[in-house]
Amino acid sequence: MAADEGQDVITLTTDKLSADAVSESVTCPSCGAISLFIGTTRDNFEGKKVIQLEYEAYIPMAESELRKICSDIRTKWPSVRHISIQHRLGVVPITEASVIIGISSPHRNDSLEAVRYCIDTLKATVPIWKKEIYESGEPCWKENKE
Amino acid sequence: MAADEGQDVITLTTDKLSADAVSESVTCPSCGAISLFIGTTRDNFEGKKVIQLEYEAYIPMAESELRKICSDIRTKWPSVRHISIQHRLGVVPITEASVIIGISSPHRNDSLEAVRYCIDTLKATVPIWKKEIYESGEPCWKENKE
Amino acid sequence: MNTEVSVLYFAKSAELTGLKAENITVPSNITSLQLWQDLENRHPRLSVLRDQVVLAVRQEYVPLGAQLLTLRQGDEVAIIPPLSGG
Amino acid sequence: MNTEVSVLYFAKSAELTGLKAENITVPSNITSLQLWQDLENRHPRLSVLRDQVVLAVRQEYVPLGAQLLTLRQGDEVAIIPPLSGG
Repeated sequence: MAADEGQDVITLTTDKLSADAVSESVTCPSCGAISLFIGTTRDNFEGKKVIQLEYEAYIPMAESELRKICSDIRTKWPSVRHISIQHRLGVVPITEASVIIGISSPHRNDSLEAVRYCIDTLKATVPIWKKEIYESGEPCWKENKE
Repeated sequence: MAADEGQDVITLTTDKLSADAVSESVTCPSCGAISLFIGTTRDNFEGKKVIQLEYEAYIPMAESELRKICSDIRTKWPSVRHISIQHRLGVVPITEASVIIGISSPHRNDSLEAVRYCIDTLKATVPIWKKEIYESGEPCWKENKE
Repeated sequence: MNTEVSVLYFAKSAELTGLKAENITVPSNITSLQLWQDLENRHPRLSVLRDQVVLAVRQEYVPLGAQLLTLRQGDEVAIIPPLSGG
Repeated sequence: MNTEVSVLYFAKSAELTGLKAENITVPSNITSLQLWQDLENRHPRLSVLRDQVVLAVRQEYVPLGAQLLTLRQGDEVAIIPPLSGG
């Protein structure tokens, strides 16, 4: 990879995600801004206590949709340098990150806007599903509303 | 601190900043979203190679202005849970973080908007100054434009 | 003309069918809605998803409707319940 | 009536004066612009900052102008060149 070339890093993994690792993977000497979004698993849904979450993906298509998002970001915000999108699969304990997005750019406006676009579009278009398992009651496959 | 109470963490330090530490400091079980902004030091300015940066602050007033920003955020986005703002002072090597902001909220819209407001307002109102030292030519105290 | 395709079930659809994947033989030229109806005939419990589901054919989304698919031997057809990634 | 205040210099203003801080005696009731002119008289090199600088009195920003300050013994007055934090 040429030092000047923007890099797209897409990772679907059952390992724990790290904000530092994502931040480092998008750091570059000519960039003044890194924006990160971390989606974390919540302990409740409509008053029901969530004890565990599981994520499932249609992996090759999820990777392909994530690559489309990276490509769209580079069209909309050409100054964006590096993009890293990590999504965790399998069991994710409460409060741990299910997704981390990191985007670097010379000036902050671009990475801030791009990270917002990235998480909104990921939730709308990437074939990944979350199942919540409650303390009492049936497990439930969730649905992104927005 | 009560478990349900939002926490404002404000740190001015000469130590290296960590995205993981900021992210952990704002994690909470009822929050689904953490938005982070990392300002990093750039290696060039108008073609001049920057070899070192130094930050100076009017520390008690900087802390007071940062507390005002936290208070404004809680008025504008009442669902925001925890806010952590860390700014590094003294010498900051190229590519390292000069500022990290982390904000958690139950849903992503609030923390994304609040982090944007926080960095914009920090740059406009908090008495901190950056001096760039170039490979050749006079050092220069910078000025935030926006 | 018929062709054999590989159907992948995810999330709720995998629970309803009890399957992660199966090979089925269907007409090569078929609308996405006809294909879904064929799957519902095989797995009646899928009907609860009818108003929410889309298909992915060769990893591209296709809504249920009158769009004519051209299926080739071994094509991947995925059942995509409402997304909840992120 | 005069009072002694503590003046803090930051960034460019500290370089121009060669000082981080000094105590000066000034009238208790003085406009922010008059206070700045007093500082410029003491440190003529400060004049390059005149169009960019603001003051902070007891840690609150005060633009240079006709606003009358009420200074008390030991008050902190800071010279605030253009900000560049973040």
